[in-house]
Amino acid sequence: ACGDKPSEGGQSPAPGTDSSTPATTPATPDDAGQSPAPSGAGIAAADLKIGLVMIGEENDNGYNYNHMVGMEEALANCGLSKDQLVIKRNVGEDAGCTTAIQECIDAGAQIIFCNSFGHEQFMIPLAEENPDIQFCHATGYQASQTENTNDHNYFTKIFEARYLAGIAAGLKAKEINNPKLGYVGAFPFAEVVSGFTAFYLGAKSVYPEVTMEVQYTNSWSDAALEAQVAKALIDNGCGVISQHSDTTAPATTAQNAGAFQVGYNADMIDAAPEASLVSARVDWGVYYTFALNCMMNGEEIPTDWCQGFKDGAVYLSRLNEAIIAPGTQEAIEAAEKKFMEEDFHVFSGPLNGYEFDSSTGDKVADWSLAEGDFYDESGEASAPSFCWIIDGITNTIK
Amino acid sequence: MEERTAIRLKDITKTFGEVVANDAVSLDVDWGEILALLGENGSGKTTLMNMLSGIYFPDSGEIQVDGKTVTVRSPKDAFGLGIGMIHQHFKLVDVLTAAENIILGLKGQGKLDRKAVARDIKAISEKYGFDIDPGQKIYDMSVSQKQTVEIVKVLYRGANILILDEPTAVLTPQETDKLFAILRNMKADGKAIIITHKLHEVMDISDKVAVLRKGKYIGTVNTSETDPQRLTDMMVGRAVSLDIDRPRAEHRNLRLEVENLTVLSGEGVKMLSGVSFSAFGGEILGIAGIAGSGQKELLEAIAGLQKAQAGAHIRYFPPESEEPIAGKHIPVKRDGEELVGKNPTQIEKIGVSLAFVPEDRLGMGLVAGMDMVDNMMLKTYKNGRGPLVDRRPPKKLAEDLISELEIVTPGVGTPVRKLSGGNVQKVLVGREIASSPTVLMTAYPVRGLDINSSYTIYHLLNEQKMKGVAVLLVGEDLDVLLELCDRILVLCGGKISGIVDGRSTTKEEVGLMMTHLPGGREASAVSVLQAGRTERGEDQ
Amino acid sequence: MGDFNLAGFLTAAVLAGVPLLFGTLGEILTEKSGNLNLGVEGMMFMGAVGGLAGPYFYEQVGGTSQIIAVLLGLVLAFLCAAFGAFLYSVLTITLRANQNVTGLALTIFGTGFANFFGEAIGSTNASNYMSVGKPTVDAFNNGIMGLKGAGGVGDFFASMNFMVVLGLLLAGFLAWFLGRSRKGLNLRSVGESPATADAAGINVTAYKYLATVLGGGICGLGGLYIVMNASSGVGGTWVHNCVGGRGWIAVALVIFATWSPTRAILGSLVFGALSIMRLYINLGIPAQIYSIFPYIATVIVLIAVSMRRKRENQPPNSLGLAYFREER
Amino acid sequence: MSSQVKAAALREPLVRIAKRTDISKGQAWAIRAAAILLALVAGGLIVLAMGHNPFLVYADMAGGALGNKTGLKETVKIAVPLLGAALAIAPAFKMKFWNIGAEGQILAGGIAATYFALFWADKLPQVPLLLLMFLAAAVAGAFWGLIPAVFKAKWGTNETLFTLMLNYIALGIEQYLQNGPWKDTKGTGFPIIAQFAKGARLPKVFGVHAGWIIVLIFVVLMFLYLRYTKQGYEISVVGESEPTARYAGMNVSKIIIRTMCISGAIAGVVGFMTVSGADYTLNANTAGGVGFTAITVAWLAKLNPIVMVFIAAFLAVLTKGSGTIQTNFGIPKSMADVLTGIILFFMLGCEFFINYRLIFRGKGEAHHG
Ligand SMILES: Nc1ncnc2c1ncn2[C@@H]1O[C@H](COP(=O)(O)OP(=O)(O)OP(=O)(O)O)[C@@H](O)[C@H]1O
Ligand SMILES: Nc1ncnc2c1ncn2[C@@H]1O[C@H](COP(=O)(O)OP(=O)(O)OP(=O)(O)O)[C@@H](O)[C@H]1O
Ligand SMILES: [Mg+2]
Ligand SMILES: [Mg+2]
Repeated sequence: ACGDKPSEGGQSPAPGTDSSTPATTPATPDDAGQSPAPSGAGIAAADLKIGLVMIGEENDNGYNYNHMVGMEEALANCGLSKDQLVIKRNVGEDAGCTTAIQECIDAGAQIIFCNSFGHEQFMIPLAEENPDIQFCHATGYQASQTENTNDHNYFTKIFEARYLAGIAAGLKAKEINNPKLGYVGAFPFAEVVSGFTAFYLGAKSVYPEVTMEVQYTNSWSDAALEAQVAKALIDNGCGVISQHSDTTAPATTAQNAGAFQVGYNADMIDAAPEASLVSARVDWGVYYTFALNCMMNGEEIPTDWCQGFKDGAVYLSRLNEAIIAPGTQEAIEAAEKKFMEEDFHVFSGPLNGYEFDSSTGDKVADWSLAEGDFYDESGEASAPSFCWIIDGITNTIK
Repeated sequence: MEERTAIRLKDITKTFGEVVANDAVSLDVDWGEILALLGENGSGKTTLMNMLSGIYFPDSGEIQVDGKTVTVRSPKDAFGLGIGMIHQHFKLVDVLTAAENIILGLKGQGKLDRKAVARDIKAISEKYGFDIDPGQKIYDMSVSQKQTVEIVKVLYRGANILILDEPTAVLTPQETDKLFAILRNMKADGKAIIITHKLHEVMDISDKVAVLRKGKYIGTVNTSETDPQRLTDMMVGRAVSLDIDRPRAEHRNLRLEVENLTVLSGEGVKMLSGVSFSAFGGEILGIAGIAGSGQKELLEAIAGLQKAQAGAHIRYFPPESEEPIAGKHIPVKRDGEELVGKNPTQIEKIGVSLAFVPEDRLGMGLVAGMDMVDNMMLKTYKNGRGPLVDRRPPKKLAEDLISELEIVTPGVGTPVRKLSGGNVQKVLVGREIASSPTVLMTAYPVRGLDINSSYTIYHLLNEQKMKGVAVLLVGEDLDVLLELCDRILVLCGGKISGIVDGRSTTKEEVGLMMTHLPGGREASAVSVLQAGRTERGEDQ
Repeated sequence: MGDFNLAGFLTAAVLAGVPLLFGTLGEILTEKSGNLNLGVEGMMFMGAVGGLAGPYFYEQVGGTSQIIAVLLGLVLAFLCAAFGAFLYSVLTITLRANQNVTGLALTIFGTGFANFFGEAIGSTNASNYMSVGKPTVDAFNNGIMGLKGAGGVGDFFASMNFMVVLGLLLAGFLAWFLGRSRKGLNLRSVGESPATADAAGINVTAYKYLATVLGGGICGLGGLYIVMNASSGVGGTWVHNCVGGRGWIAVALVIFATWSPTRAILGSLVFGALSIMRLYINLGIPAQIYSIFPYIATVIVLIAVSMRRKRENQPPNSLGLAYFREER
Repeated sequence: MSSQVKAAALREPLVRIAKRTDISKGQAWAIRAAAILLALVAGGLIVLAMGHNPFLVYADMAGGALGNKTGLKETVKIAVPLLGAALAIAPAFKMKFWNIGAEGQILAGGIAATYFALFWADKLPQVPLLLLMFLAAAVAGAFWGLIPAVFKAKWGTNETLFTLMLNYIALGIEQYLQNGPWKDTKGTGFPIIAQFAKGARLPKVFGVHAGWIIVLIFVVLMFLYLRYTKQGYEISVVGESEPTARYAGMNVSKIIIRTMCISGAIAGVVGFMTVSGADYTLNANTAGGVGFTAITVAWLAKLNPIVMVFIAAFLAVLTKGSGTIQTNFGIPKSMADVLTGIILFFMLGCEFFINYRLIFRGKGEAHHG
């Protein structure tokens, strides 16, 4: 899938363009809103009931934690109480998901958020059956393809924050004079590939010699496995690692092994004060506030929603002053400025690499992006779609 | 020792469910004395001894050891009181060595000092005359070696009171002699000994004999003042002469011809070796031998349940069609149908009507948890077309058997496990006979039965014989075999030591053959076969 | 491939193997008494949540001593899992319930118990999750042989935390106990033939209870290791379903080790290595296929044992059967 | 003398155990019902300790699982695979073949059905496609059950452990397919298997996929099979005693292998129902522990298919009800497992009181005293 049929589905860079020549046109508005949700009179704040279906629970101090923080922020922003929120924790990507969503419906939820990729296929049939309820799915891609108008996708341009975090990693790597970076990926698919490529490009922007090894856990929220992968990367010679997985395990592992780490989803400095440099974070509160306001104001929720650094939907957590390389702060601020002021694109040419077969990791075809071109990540759908392995990155799937 | 009485049992009662295994039994044993506990199968000997050794706990009654009233709650208590028991079924751990088994459960320093243990075992062995290798694994041992380990185990624990439950049942005569010598040594040493046995050797070894009958204590007599007949009377409750009918059948036709049959056990030991003989319709062929001489293997090999080694033949000759058997013509080759290499189903398919009453009734012949109806159809459930079983014929059969054989049961729907031993046997024999067999094989058919039930079974066997069925009867009681069988085949260590005429032979002759192969004149395949052919010739 | 790091690989294999080792040793002890306790997974879960809750509450009330935290973790992990094993014992030994079914029920219960309390305790906390502080986690993870940063073999020893050593010592002790001590001999005889052991004056019930309950407690230490270890566990935070099937691997390992504690060390190392091997050595085999190697290996051992029929390598003879003295 | 007897009696153990045979079926089920009640009380204590009113919580559980249409549908959906897998286990357990591999056999069936759902959906209309999936699942499940049976029959290889291992091997194969060859090509490369085409989905009857009809048919068939067929009879005999079966001329190896094929085939069909009826896809949770829980269902029902219906329904109510109380009381969903575990413990334990009688010191059979 990922890479082997690049002209299909969510990873298509832009309609009608050849997959190997990404769009050079500027991004379309994020909230494309092709198929708006049915609108009407808003729901009074006191009557609003919200469902949140989570793959795990807050104690991962990572992905689910971040959603929970965002939701609490949104509740506070909208003046809602926690009693109005129905939380379904540890909902797997199987028929149990249907049950969990159904339980939210039974509890009277008018809007239901599902936070894991695999929830989407269970959510869609329920959206069909319950046209009056709004279904919002994070990281998915199918909302624009279904006929119903009450299902929605949302995600953020987290890759922008990862690019910034990559700068901190690159400078640290330069400082310790070890150009090999490591990356703990969950699964070999576009969301992860887009993320680590952005991270790598950020590091490369300050330390051109960097290379990166990526290994996958092939699961979400498996702290033990994340720790093992992190340890393996460090054993394989990586001095700074980062992650697209759900827990703090890579951070603590890096600390124990005397390496450095760039986090995701949560500020991991408390967990690993001697290793954690900075974290790329999503502020889900931006979307949750937006969506809940839509409900209360009777406005449509866009089919696809995706915002980035400029909008405050993604950001960097505090820098770990004690261990970052000198000059990190300045370098990052300079890059941030580019995002804010220059319409900067992370995936800008020249880039060379290959399409890969996501089941084997094997190269399928060459891929490149010419100087002056850029790949408009998240331009079409909220879900990321960049899915090529660029030079300098080794992608170990087996 | 002040007190002369080593053990005194008073009014011991023990029930299992509804079975009263011991009913107010009282008993005395003195120091330096060997008491034989005598009783039929199921009379409660083992149960009583198990209470002495702490395996079971009595429902009521009192146990005194050396004059003091005691409670034996566990084998540990028993050891504490100096009581040690050698069980009918050995209690040894196969994968451990002799020494390990001997010290099992004993206190001592945490670490095992194997050398010291071996030394102690040597000392005991020398004192009483055992021959034992402390390092040998039990699974490598012969039966008598295992028994030795059991005895040493008890002595090692300092037992002064020894209980041996049917110790000779599995021994050869030589081994029995050796055991008795050892027991006499121990008796001289002042130990009290109880051995249980059915009848034979008690006269030889004991000072006193106590008799149980159906769980009840009958009395104790001094061995020197009694004889086997009197003991038998006490055991069975009334004076019996084993007066069993032995009619002569009109016809006597060759039915089975076994040639050069060799069967190996799972471990590769020869259980049967070059056995050859013939069996005739209209005759009861007794099979005698001490336990484990290959009786089980012989019957099972004929029934297609044991694998015969290459070179063996078991030929089946069908009865003449005019004979009143089975009521149907059976299309079998006149020159004998080979049974070797066939399983029970294939044997049945070629028209051999073989009935088999195995020794292990509830573990093999019947399904303990099933009711009579389901047990009736064990061999016939495949009858009839279609995937469904037809329970009407077996139900009818069950009801018929209940009335014909006077089987005592709450109903056809009661699991046979709940029936008494005699009734279980009637169910099994009844079913087998109902299949109109041409060959009827039965092992220990009266084991555990009372006299009345035993006679019912003898009668059934004679009836079959008179119908022209070839009956093979494995038995342990020589008196019965001598009165019931036309011929007796004697097995010794898996070989035939001879085939004798039931009417003319004596108990002594058979007894000798059970323990000795004819010197130089081992029952070879050829000679026995020739003997068989001659007999056949005689008959024609 | 060029930068294959042998010391790193071995370290990771050992660390991944330790929870398996505890589970296997506990189950060997249990099975030697004739009890086939399929509840290892459940007991490891119970040990995990108990072992985390101990130090967690200690820290909540302001405790700061690493030693006390570690001891609380060890003791509570052991007790919680032993409690599960005790339930199993009451049911199978005293009440003679079917061992297979009871073991499965224990796994269902133990998994539920741990996830339930893991989540419930966490929800009483402002952060919504149960987690212990870094000093406690460090106490479980720091090598006890020094040598940190020595490189190569030194690194290997540097990362051997006290749980690794405890597991090895325990294996050694169990090997001695089963093979060389009187009590061990008695225990083996209980598993082989309870009637024999009974007749020899051994308290069969007591041995079965003790072996099963202590075995369960040892399994619980495996659970503790999983919650506390930071490089092959979850590093001091309650994570839903954190044991993740390791208990079942331990059951498999018992067969793989043919009921020998010393072979259990080797087996844990092999299984641990297999579980992380794909991260170090690229054999070009999909990760999911890698993950079934241990099970295939176990099946092969199981078949080989049954075909070779070597007496010493067989499961304890009474494994899975209840014992009732008066039963015929 | 009588005083001495008394003294001996006084020193007997506090309680002794004896087999009982006198209990009626009604009494036995009453004891079982009491055990469930006690288990609920024990669970209620936990609820109470968490600061909730156990009555309200139990009422909410029952209400959530049975009180409304959607809840009821969900409950049935949970019960269907549980019941199906328990039926699959029944013949094997009756034969005393401890098949704890239903989990793997379900997956094997699910994998086979998924193959046809993914690659044949465009070639066949719905009914033949579903039939093909059904058959493929049965065959695959049977094959997965056959492997340990062959080794058991030939070498006596321990089936408990063998079937257990095969669960994990099946899971590994499923994950390989999901992450590799069968990965959805339309997504962003995330390793999931695509939702089945409409034609490969089991239709709904009264709002729940038709699997419930299939399992109910299986209940009847299995009941008849075990009670009234020759093969069912053979299974009982082999289960009671292998020597007896051999003595009766039964081919024990063949029966073991055949029965495990049936057991595996039914489990395989459960896999089919799950992928085609409930999930519309295959994933690592397709079996999801059902194969294990079903063992307890089958055992508690004494392998009686009719009783299994009620036990499976009961456990499904617990599971669904726990979801509801998570919503309404914030009690973690794992409460279902805790409660299930407690109920299983009590029910396993209560069998003892059905089969044995306790005799307390001094209160022994007076009529022998
Ligand atoms: N554990 C038990 N459970 C139920 N009934 C038993 C048990 N042990 C013995 N019995 C019954 O108690 C009675 C006496 O049995 P016991 O074994 O003591 O007889 P025995 O004299 O030793 O016979 P044998 O000569 O066959 O060894 C029999 O009816 C037997 O069926
Ligand atoms: N395992 C058992 N379960 C239930 N009831 C049993 C069991 N064994 C024996 N009984 C019952 O106990 C009674 C006595 O049985 P036992 O075998 O001791 O009879 P018996 O006196 O030896 O008779 P028989 O001479 O017919 O063998 C019978 O009524 C039988 O139904
Ligand atoms: Mg849509
Ligand atoms: Mg006896």
